Amino acid sequence: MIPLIFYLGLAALLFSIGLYGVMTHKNGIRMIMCIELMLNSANLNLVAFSSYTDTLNGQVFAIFSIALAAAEAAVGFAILMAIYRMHDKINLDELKILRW
Amino acid sequence: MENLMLLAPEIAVVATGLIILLMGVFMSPRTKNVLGYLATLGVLAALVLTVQSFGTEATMFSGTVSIDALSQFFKLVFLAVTLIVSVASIKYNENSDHTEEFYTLVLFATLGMMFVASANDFILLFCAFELASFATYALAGFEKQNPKSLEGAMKYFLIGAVSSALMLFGISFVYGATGTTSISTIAENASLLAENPIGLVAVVLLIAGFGFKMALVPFHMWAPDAYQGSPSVVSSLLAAGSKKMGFVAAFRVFVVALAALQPDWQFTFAILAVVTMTFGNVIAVSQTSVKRMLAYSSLAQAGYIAMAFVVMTPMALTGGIFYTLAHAFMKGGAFIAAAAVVWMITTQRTGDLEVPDHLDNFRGLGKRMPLTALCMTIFVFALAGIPPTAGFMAKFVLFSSAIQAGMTWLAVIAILNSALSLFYYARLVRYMYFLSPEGKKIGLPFPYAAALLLSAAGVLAMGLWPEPFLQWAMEAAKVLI
Amino acid sequence: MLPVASLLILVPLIFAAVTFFTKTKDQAAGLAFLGSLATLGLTLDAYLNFDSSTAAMQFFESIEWIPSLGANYSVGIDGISMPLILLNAIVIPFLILYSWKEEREAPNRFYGLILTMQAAVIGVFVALDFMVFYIFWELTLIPLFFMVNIWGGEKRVHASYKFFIYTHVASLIMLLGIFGLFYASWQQTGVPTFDIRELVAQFQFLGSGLLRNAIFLSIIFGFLAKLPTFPFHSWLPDAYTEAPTAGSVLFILLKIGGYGLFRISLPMLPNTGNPKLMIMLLGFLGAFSILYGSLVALRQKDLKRMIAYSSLSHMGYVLLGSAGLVTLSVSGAMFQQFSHGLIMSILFMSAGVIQSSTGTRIINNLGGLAKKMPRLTVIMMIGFMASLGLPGLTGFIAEFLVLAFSYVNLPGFVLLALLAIVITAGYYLWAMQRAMFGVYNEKLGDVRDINSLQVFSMGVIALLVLYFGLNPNPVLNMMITSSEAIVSLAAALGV
Amino acid sequence: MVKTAPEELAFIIPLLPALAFVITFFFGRKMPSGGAIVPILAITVSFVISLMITLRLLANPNEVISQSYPWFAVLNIGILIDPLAAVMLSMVSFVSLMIHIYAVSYISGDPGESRYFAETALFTAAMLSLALSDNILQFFVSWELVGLCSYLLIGFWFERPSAAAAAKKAFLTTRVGDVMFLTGIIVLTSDLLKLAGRLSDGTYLLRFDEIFSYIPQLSALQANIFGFEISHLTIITLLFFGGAVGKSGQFPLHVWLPDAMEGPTTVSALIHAATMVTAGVYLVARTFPMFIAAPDSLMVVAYLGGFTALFAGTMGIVMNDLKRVLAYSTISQLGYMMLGLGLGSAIGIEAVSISLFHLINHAFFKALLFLCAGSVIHAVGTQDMRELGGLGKVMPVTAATMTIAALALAGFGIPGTSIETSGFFSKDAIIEAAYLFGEHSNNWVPYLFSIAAALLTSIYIFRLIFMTFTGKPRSNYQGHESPAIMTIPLSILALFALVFGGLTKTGFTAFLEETFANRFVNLDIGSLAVIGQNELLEAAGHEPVFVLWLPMIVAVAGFAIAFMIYYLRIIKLGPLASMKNPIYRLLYKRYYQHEIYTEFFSLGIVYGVIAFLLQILDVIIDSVVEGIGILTVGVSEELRRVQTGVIQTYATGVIAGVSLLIILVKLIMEVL
Repeated sequence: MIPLIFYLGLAALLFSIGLYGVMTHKNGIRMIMCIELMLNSANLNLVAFSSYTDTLNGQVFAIFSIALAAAEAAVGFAILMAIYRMHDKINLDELKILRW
Repeated sequence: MENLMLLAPEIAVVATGLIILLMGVFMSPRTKNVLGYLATLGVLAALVLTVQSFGTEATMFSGTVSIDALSQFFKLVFLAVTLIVSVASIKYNENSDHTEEFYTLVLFATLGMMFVASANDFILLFCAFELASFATYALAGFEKQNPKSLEGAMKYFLIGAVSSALMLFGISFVYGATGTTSISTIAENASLLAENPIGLVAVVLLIAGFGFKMALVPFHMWAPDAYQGSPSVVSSLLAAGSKKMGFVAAFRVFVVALAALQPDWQFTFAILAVVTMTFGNVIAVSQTSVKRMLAYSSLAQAGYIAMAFVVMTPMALTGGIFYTLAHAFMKGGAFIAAAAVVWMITTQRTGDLEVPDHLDNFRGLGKRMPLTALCMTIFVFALAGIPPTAGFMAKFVLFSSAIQAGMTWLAVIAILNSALSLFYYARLVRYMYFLSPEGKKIGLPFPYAAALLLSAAGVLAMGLWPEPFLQWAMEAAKVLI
Repeated sequence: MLPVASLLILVPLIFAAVTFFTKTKDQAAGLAFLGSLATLGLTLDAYLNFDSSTAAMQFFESIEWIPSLGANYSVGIDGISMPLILLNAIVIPFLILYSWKEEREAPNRFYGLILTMQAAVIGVFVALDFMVFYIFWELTLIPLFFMVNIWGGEKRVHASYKFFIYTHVASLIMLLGIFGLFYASWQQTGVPTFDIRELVAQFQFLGSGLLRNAIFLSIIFGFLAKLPTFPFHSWLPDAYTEAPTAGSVLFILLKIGGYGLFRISLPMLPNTGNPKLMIMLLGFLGAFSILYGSLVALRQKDLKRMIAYSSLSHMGYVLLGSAGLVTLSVSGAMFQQFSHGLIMSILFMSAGVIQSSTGTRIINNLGGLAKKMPRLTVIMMIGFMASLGLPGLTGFIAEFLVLAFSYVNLPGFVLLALLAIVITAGYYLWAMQRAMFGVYNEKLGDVRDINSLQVFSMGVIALLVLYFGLNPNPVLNMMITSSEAIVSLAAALGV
Repeated sequence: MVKTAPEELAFIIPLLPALAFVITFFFGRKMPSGGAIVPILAITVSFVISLMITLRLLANPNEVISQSYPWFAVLNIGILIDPLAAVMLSMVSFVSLMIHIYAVSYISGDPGESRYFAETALFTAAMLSLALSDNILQFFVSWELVGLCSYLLIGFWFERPSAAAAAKKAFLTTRVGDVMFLTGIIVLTSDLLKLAGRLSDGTYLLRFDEIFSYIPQLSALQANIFGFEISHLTIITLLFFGGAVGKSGQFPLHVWLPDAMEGPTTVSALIHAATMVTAGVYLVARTFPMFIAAPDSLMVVAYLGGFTALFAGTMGIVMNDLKRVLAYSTISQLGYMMLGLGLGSAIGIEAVSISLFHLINHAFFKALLFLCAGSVIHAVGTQDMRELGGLGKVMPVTAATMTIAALALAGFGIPGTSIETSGFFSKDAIIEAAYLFGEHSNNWVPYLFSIAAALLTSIYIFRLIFMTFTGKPRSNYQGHESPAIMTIPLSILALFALVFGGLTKTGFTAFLEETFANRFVNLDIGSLAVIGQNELLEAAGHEPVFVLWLPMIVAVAGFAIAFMIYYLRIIKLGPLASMKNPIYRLLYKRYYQHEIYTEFFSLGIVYGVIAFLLQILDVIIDSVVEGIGILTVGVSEELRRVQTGVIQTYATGVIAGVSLLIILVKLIMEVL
């Protein structure tokens, strides 16, 4: 059996990649994808823990979370679409009317 | 069979939401005004049901939902905010084609918040949290033609999504260490987590997740933008309602579930509280947009409430909980007042249209909109903690608890911050009353007036006769300790 | 039996609320005048029914308010508060008369704020519960803030914020002290209470000397900043100077700092960790304020600013007399509050007239006004003389009692304060000589003497200064009774 | 009225003039001559009552009037009319009456006429109240009130900048003394409070009998000042004397009195010659039991008095202003009175009587001198002696009365006969007492002072007479004799100046010696002197004949010098009396006191340095407060830039926050 730490390590790696992406990318879609990556790394954690603690909560949680992630992406893309319609671009770093 | 009557408020809200959605499909924009009144009625019913259910204690659905004083108190907070918002929104949505969507989103957001208050399981907590978040993301960007609204919504959404990822990651660790997602069971097994070095990481990740909603520095950065960009009524919901969701979740998770890790989160909150209140107040001093100023002031208020986690005495928790209700009225009302001003500016097309909530647009408000100005004065003085208002009583209980616990340093910082805040609040009052107006007087629409009066009544009632509210808050605090 | 104490708050408040809705100046002023007359009537009624032979609380009312915090709405009047209520009730009607004929924006708010202020200040005086006390205490800030902010002079915005925030910080620090007192007592007795007298009595049983010192110092800080005393006075010159005349007078009537000193701090003083040190500290601050205020006043070019610093100097007597802790020195301090309120009202009214009729407050730009304004000169002269401690006027009684009886315990500080007497005379006479005497400065154009309403209102206050200077007993006796109670407490502890 | 006992009317004495003040102040403008009749009537009644009481006291010295009423706290107001007070009351009311009558004409036509009479009435009330007060506080209150009236009356012509300045100077300078007096009262009060313990009802802390009864205990209290053990009584009396120095224009606080001549001449006569300035002397006399029981105090009084007598005389001989000469003369004569009191360390209670005797006589002749000067000024319109001359022919009555007054001032008279002026009796008595004192203690300084001053007195007063009334007019003026309403008071006063001394000499001394031995206080001055380590003479010694004659010789010598210089003009002063002569310049510049007091000390040290430094301190404190405000706004402006508006920054903020928090909390947990 693969030790738990491997799962956790992978999840942490994915999570970090996601974080890095959120910090560096300018493109809105990429940012949303990175967030998905982060959510999924958490799901991975949950499933791994579920398996190692012999409880089902984790798996249930993961399923809920996947569904929620989908919904989240829907909302996100909807807002992004609206922005695209208005500005003709999806580079989020140019959105800075609101600052200071 | 579970006694579904215990969930009557939630059912009322969800039913109203669905009915409105359905009705809206078949109605013309002209008649959709009715939906606002309907939503108000639904919320009012839920409110009454909540108040009626005070004192009941129960857990439902395999221990995932708990009905207790804490949950009911916060439901009261959320419903009160929603009530104010839905009343005010009647005017905001006048002749709009999307009224039913707006109200459904508001009601579903409220539902999410209410379930967060009742959640006794991380799964439910997370789902409810996200429900409220999604609804408010959409609400923040409700004005699709308004670049500010969209920008605010986008920022809100992205940071919110990152935060929920962080929160989920944190929850996964908690789950991993304790093997359960039930809050009461975690509380029993929390020692496992406390021994684990991952415990601190989990705590901080969770704080980041909740801190996003509470708008604690440095997880706050979306808040000023979102509050400023969103329609004012939505800002009101965000600042007064959804912010409190973060607090009730944090109360449940930290004080109940993770009590064993108290030192960890106590320190974290200590740092966050001090930084947040100072940062918020200092920056608010130089703001010229009233909504943005209120946003920063909202940060500061969150910092005050976070003191409850630092002090952690029954008195402090009482104070913190009492403060959330007080803040709901004060901040909710203040944003509604801003909404009224924005409405006036856009209707009359005078003043700074680029930033309709600019401080200059508040000049002579006392003459143009006497009621709004008066209520705004009450709200900002309450926010500043001037007696005899809810803000004073809340600060009184909360700050005094810091002294009680011997944390004089914290109380001193909070007090100095509170004094600083007076500067920008007083400036607003000065603009409203003592600078000459730049436009004509305008009659205040009934919905705004009603919402303002409701909040002002709340603020004054809590200030002048705080006893029942304090009692409820104390009951709620007892749940935690 | 009327609930006089509550009515004293309610009547001005109700009249204030109605005044806000009036339309014209005469309506506003008239209504406000009626309100202040009603308050005066109530006060006189209370005064006549007042038993000055007892230090006990009279006209006591108490209603349960926030039982979970032990806060009640309890009010009452005793010998400490009665004279100050009287002072307020007397001066406000005349203040309204005085300012009746002045032209200004939004007279309804102006007069409404005056009455609000009166209600708030009386509220502080009658409050017997810290919660009520603090609420009114903070409430006093708001009318004054707007007074300065709207109708003030050139730098009004700056001055009003400075005053508002400075004293608010001080109040909040006082609030911290109140919290400390409240919880320490709660821990001690197991029952929460905000009752001022109860908490003050409990003070001696609380915790360590250090804790008691901390509580005492933070509470008294609020009072000292409000009094104010050196070095917490920075807000005063700006606020007093920039305020409109009525605002300056309201500032003068804001005797809550000194009141707090007598009501709360002095009974606590003997039970602090280091009472001797505290007495020295207060005595020094008092005596130094007297000297400091007078010397800085000497250098002022602006008439109102000079009077403002002189006010600082005079409030030093309140502190010095309190620190003296002898029955008559404490009574003297109380009497100084009363007398100072009357005298400074005259002075600020005079300065206000000069400013409005000549357009300047700079003393050197004036000159020879006595020729054109003989009536003002007479009244102003009474004010100046009373302020510099001329016997036969109230200032002397207060200063004599403070100095003579504080000398028993604090000889060094009294000698320091005595130096200031000559200097006080110096700047007043200098101002008199430059502003009122000498050749008339033709650049000032044609100035008019004060109108008959102003003569009447200032004249009556001047007569009261004279009356209480000749016969201080109507207020002094009750002060002596009360201070005896305070001092006997200290004496019992051998301080 | 005749049937009522005089003591029941005593309160009327100060009250009537006070009422007159109120009436004249409010209604005087509508009455003829500014309502002068009201104060005149009031003061007449006061005078009559005072005289009745004095006569009754003369008949039975034990019949002192003592009435006390509570004032506030442990203090009282009251009336004490013992021989000392009775004499003072009669003199004050009489002189005041004369001057009021004179002023009707003098001040007529002035727009401030009614104000003048109101203020003089108030002054008279205050002065009478001072004279009859039975406690030190009321004394002080009246003392201050007369000071106020002096201020108002010096500044009567307030439109003249010099008058306004002089009024201020007078008030401030005397205020320095007043503060010392007040300090003395304060020290006394606190000492009495300590000695008496808790006060029983009905005792009045500061009443004279109460104070005197504590003299031994007060004397026993010692204070350590700069290493010297000094009795509290000495401190208190010296502080009282400090007040007297200010009010009575003694060195070094005499500077205000010459400037006070800016007021109307009648005011100078009333306040700055006859009555108010003698209040200091009266104070020392009133508290004489304390002074004699206090070691060293009387010595200070004697030295300072003697020195002032001489010092003021030196300035008197160079002044060219008619009234200023008189002012210096007043200072000098007050010095004599103080000297007389100071000699009490040798002659005991007799000092009070000789000093008071001189006070009364001085009041007559000095008031007369001023009124005559006023008459001259009224007629001529100038008061610079260099512009006068030859007025004797134009104004015979004035010239005659003024000469009488001058003779009285110089102390002309032939010892052992009855051809003597009032001044002779009293001044010579003081000089003789100084001689006795010298003989007794081998300390001749006071005597030398007094003799030298007598010479100067004679020189300056005859210089004045000759320069004014003889020779030829030195400028163009239209002189005329003053109307009868002015000359009648002059004549009456002249009569008194001539004969009052002679008539009352014996009775006066005996009368005043009863002051401290009656039913109000009964003190043994002798034993008090022992407490004060003062050795009294056993019995009045016999002076050698030359001592009796010397003052007269000196006076004649002074007359002769003045006669030669200013009448015959056979001695030309030339360069001696020019600014080139450093001594003349020193005198003419009045010893540079203005430069030292006003410019160096007041403006330089107090205003320029101390007040300036405190003002800087004030600015610093203020800057700290303002600085906090400015700093906050500045920080706010900078800190808001953190909120860049770029979403990536926000995300970075969240993540950095998480990382930092973990590290920070970990660190804190480790440290704790």
